[in-house]
Amino acid sequence: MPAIIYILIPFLPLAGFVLLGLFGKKYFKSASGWIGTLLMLVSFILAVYVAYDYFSATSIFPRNVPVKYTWLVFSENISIDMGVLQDPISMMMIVVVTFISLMVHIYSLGYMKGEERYPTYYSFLSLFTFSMLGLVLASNLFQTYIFWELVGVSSFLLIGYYYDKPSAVAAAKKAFIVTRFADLGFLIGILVIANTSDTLDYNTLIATLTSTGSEQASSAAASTFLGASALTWGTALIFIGGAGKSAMFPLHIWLPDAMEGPTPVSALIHAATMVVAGVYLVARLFPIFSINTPAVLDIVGWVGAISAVFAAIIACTQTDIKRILAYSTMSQIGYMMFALGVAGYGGESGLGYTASMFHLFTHAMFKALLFLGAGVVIHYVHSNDMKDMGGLRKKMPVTHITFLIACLAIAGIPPFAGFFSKEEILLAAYNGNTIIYWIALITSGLTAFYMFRLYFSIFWNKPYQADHHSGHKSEGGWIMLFPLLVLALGAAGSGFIPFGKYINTDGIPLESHFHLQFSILPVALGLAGIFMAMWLYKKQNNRPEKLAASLNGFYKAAYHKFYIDEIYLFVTKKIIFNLIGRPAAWFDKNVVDGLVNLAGNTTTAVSESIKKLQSGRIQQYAIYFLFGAIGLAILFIYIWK
Amino acid sequence: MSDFIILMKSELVVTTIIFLLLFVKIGKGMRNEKLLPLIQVLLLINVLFSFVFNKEGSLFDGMFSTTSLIAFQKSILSLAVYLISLLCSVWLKRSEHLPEFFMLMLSALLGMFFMISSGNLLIFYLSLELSTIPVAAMANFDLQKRASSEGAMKMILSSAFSSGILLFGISLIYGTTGTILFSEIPGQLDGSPIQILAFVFLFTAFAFKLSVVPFHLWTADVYEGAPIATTSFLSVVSKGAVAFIFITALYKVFQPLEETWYLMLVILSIATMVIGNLFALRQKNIKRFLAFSSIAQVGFILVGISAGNEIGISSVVFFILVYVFSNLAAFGVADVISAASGKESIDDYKGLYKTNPFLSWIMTLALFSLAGIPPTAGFFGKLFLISAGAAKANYIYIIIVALNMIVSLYYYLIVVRAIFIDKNEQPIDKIAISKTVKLALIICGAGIILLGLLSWIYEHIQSLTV
Amino acid sequence: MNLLLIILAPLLTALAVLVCRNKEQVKWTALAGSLAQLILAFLLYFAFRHEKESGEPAQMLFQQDYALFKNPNIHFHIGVDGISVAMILLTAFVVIAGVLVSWNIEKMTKEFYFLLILLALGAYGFFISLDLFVLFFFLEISVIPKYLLIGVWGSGKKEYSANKLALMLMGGSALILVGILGLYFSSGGSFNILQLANTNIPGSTQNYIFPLLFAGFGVFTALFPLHTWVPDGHSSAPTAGSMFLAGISMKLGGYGCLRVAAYLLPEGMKEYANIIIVLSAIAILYGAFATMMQKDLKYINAYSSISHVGFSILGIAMLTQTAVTGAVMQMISHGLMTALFFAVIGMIYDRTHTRMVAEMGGLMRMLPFISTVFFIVGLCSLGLPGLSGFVAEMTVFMGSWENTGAFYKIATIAAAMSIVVTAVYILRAIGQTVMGPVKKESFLSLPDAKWNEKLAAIILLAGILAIGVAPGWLNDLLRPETEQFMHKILGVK
Amino acid sequence: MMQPGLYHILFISTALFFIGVYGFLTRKNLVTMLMSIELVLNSVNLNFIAFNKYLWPHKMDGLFFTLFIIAIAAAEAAVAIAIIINLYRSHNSINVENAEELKY
Repeated sequence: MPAIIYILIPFLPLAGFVLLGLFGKKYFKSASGWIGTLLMLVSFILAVYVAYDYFSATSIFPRNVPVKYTWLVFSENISIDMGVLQDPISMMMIVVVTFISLMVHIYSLGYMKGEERYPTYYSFLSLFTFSMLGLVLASNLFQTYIFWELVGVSSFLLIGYYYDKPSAVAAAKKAFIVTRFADLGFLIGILVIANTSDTLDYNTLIATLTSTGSEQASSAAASTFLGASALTWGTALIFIGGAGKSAMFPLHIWLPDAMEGPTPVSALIHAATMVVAGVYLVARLFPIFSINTPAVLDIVGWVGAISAVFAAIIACTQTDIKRILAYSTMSQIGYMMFALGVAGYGGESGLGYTASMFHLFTHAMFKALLFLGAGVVIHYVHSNDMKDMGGLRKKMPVTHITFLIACLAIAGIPPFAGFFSKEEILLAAYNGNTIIYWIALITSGLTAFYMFRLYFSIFWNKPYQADHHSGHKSEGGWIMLFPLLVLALGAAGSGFIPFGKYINTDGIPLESHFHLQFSILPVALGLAGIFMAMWLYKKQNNRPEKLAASLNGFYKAAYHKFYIDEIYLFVTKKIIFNLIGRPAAWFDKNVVDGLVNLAGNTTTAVSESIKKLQSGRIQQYAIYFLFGAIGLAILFIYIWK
Repeated sequence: MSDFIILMKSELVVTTIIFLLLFVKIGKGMRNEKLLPLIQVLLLINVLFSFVFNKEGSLFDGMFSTTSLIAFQKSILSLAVYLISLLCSVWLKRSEHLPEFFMLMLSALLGMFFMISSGNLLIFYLSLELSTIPVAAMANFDLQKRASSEGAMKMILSSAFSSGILLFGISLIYGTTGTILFSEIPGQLDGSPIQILAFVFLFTAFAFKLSVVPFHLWTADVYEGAPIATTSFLSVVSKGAVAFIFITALYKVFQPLEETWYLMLVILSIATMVIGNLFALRQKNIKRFLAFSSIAQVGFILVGISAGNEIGISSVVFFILVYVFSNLAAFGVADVISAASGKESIDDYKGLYKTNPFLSWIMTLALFSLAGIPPTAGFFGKLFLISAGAAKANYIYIIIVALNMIVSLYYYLIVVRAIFIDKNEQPIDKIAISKTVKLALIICGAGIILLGLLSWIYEHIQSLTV
Repeated sequence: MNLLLIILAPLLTALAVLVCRNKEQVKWTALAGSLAQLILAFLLYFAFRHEKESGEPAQMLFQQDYALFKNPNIHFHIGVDGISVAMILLTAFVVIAGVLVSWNIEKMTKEFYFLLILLALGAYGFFISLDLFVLFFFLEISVIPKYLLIGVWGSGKKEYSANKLALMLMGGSALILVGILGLYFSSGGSFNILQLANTNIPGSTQNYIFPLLFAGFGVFTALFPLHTWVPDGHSSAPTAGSMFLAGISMKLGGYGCLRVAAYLLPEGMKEYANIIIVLSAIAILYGAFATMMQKDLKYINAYSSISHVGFSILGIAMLTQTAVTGAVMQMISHGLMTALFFAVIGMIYDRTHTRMVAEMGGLMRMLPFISTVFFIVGLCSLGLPGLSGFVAEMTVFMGSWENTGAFYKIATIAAAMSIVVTAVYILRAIGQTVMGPVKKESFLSLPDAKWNEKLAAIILLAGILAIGVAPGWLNDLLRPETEQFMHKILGVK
Repeated sequence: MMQPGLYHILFISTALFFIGVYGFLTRKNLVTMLMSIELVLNSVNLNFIAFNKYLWPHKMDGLFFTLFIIAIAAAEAAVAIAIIINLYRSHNSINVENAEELKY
């Protein structure tokens, strides 16, 4: 296949960014949406074509690098080659990214219509898509980092799209800075890896490190720091980067705030694609994680599991629908993470890996659908708050149905997509780590509960009261509903894809098992959650308040997101600003500057104090003269003889 | 006889001019407007003449000697006098006793010529007096001003005091060596205490004329009191001449005491720079300011002298050449302003650039040259001095010297700041500058820029010192 | 190619500016002159590459040597290697941008441009000279322009800042002077860099001279704790002045640290490397934290410059080829970036008449072009890939990490931590100025950038992108030189 | 009777020198100060003559030096007196303490 096709996939969106960014405002203000969408469509078609070509060619899927360009040479060993890496997960990802992006592009044609900065919006979307595609196609750890950062900044731009809203600006900043903090870990991890393995190229990296005999592998294991091998540190630090991007506990605080961005953006970036980059990164380096540093993989598992349950609990108490979805995203990514964490390398033990990628795929579908559906609702009621909603099922039937499908999918009710991927994850956890399995099980019940809490609150509960200031009353036209329908199709049906055949740890196809007896428990828990939600929220009543009151302390803590934000605020404002920043500035103003000024002032003061020397009296001058002469004479006759 | 005429031609020319002026004075006299151009032409001839018919040799049993280096030094001094006559023409024209002023100045110049040519302590002493006493009279030339007479009084009394000490030193040298010939003294020096004492006394006379701390105290008062023409003569010509003979005295006559005078120079140069800088910092009067700045400059000259070799000589000669242009430019501007507006305070210079850009640029160039900032010649001059001094690898000394450059930059910047930056409600009015003054200022400005960049000038000086 | 052209172009421009009659003439002459410099710089780059590709083995190309003085042995000796070529390119970019953004200077236009171009002349001369004395001459030549530019056309406490800057730089020069003289005498009388590089100076002597030279150049490049002229100087200077100061002048110091101190005194460099690493790591973090507390845009950029320049010092002191390459890249990158930063700040200030972050807000609405540029340059500052800062910083990190030993790793990590702090202060600045609600009614009618400002910004952005997107050319230019450096410093042949 | 030797004369001349210096430093009248300088010069003259006579009887440099010193001293005094007279015109005093305006 000609290289240009691979290149075109990310570069078409880039072209869209440049074109719309530079000229959009002046020349095609209203057409910019269509231009962006069209470019995206071509990119999507190419991506599907490439992926199809790859998966259909053979039954064993090699790692190819069809495109390569030496970007920067650091030293003899380490050079940064920009390239395209072709392997099952990257092929799967480009389809997901281009597909969701295309859906969001189409959806935004309706949703963002009439916005003042419409071309800018599309150019940012294109920039994001470009960066995300670059990230997934990266053939080099450093290239991943480059696009990792670009994804971060696109996310910043899109969260801060409503730049005159202080809350949006704050959220954008928070998202960027928190992920940046995590990226510091990623960066140092790269340095460690580069130094120990002499390469950053994924192919060679994995090959040299995982082959037990290689010089690099043994040296990496040998050099230790604080009791852990260099490679352990490297992968752990890289995981910090991944955890930041994927909003894992405790680096998750930016994700709920990121919902300040336009809803389609949340669907694309903060649900389906960017936030799973951390999972993708771990999956990308999975052989190293699992063969060389299993300890780090354990950490990955635990962080994922904790995040999953932690977010689920918070999600049960929130009232902003986008925030609920954000916490649910965090929880679901936790699933993907711990699925990787409990997986092993090769054969059946690699089920977690397959499951994780599978869940990533299905999650992209139903979570994007949820967000877009929520977007329609918000568009309709002009509010994010659950309390302003209710009884909308009659007003917006299409949204209602698609939203329901998505909720069923995420709750893991068969035969929707989420059921299959979640079953695999649970199975992998059951085989790998029992405690994580139980956590996952509880979380799955909670998931069903809070999703249906959301569903019932929006579409049932109290009857909808149209308030005066909401203008047009429609679901937003087919341009917005079309993506919902397509995605609903995906959410309903994508579970039947035989993922294990394509994506596995060691290239040997995994058969998907279906154990009926194993599925009973999770599905039952899911149904229980749904009924619980129904009981509490289907009709307006005071049961939720009672329940909240009975859980008093815990409810309050969960409602305040367990005060994590406050802790961060305390650390940054009180500790970093007051104890480091302010003293540094003070030190500079007073000590460093002061020393220079002191030197100046001393000179002036001395100059002032010795002015009496020049008294104007000639006889005194003569005395100095005489003493000078005699002094010199004494000095040289007696002392320096 | 012909030897006598050729070897002493500079002295003879100056003497001739003095006599010419005397005749003018005795005769019915001329108006200043006519006389001044005539004098300027004569001085120009003197400058031009000093470059030709140079021959090396000595007269009167080595009492008087001249070399091409000495001839060059005399050219520098003549040039400086010529420039002074141009720069101060406004003030000079107004002077009641123009011929006398020039007679005195030229007598002093004559004294300096003899001084740098002298090969004998007697001639040295005589010429030193000849170059000092008329200057004291010149200092008093603003007859009506209290400050002028006070300055002149301080100058004559302290120089008399200094020559008393000098003579006492000479008498001891004579007593211990039995000779006053420069060529014979070195062989008789044995470094006994009495000789060291004599040397120190002799040294103080040079130090006094050069205004080395602590023998400098008269300088500022005299500079401030005297008319600017005198001040610039004192600061440039007289200092230059003494520096030249100082080098001869140290390098040739007191060569056996090199260790002593090297240390002495190190100590005194540091003291001079520091004290000069510290005092210059807080001056308000431009003349007084330049006085202290020139004291600090002397500190640098001493650094060059401390080298004790040909490089030291050439760097000092070159620096003095540069110094002539820089200092005269500064004094010239000060004189133009003082003559036109009577203002001599640095505060009055505020906002000068708005009204007098030409004067401002010349002043700035001069000050930066004094501070040793490129592309001015002062940069090269100072650098050569310092690198000459550094040859003895006394780095602590060189660091102290270099640090002093910072302080000196600070106070030069005070003036620059007043000129360019500070605001002033009533700046000095636009001053009409006469053509001669402008010419002189342009010569100075060109000299400041070109002397360093045209490397053959320094090369030439070096070829003279070998 | 005749290297004299590189200094003749600015010299002639400066003289031409002096004879101009009115402001328009002055401006266009200056622009034409700086354009000529830019073209010459490009010509030099291509000529250099051509020579190198045709296998020219000499370390310095296009050499010319005129004897100036015999004793001291001073030659007007010029020549370039890849590093100098890169620096000259940087200078040309900053100069033309500086000329463009000063288009509206009303006060003493002629003098302003004259001094500006004189400053550029100093930088060009500095980068091409191979004789320490000539190098020092060109380094010092900029003292007058710097002082006057800040003093006359500056703002705020300009007298104080101008004084402090001039005196501190003079202090630096004094140390450099002593160092150069030390080199001269301990090498038996040579100022020639190429000769000195081949002279064996005893290690103990090197240990005396090195700190003098490094600290001296360190003042110029704002090495902690000698940086205190930077915040005041930059903030008081007029826009083009700040651009030149931070974009070019600070690079003179870095270049000097590398070319003179480290290259000629390898033993000294190795002796003091650890101290310098500690100082620069402090500078990076301390500068970043101090920036966080600033409220004035110019102070923000000034302190961030201290932090960023720390990377180039760190790179030099790390003594690996990659790190040194990164150090030079950082100089170039920071030069372009900070010049653009100051240019944009100037544009904003011209319109809003305030530089206080808290008083602005929502500028994106009225000034989309300026705000976008501000945003991009902010991103460059915080090291976003695709822009020059990232490439340079990463190269430094990569190179630093090559050293074995916990000390180096910790220093690198400390330096790397600044990328987070940088993000914090840059985003704070952007968030409060470009974004957020509009705070003043009067701001709503502000006009966006004019052609000259746009052109200036685009020129500098082009440089930033050229390095950020395709750093290969710069890397290829620098690596052979740094390799040679490392051979010399580490003594491997 | 004892012949006065070199040291006797040197003692006198040194004493004279310091008396002159002391006078210069302490007298307030400018003319008196000038006279004190004359004392210093005379002490030098004594030195020269003595050295010439006792140590270097064949070299007449000392003697000539003395003659010149006397002449120069006269010239110096003439100029100094002129300046002092001028000072008196403007200050109406020849007290040194009244001429201390130029300072610091």
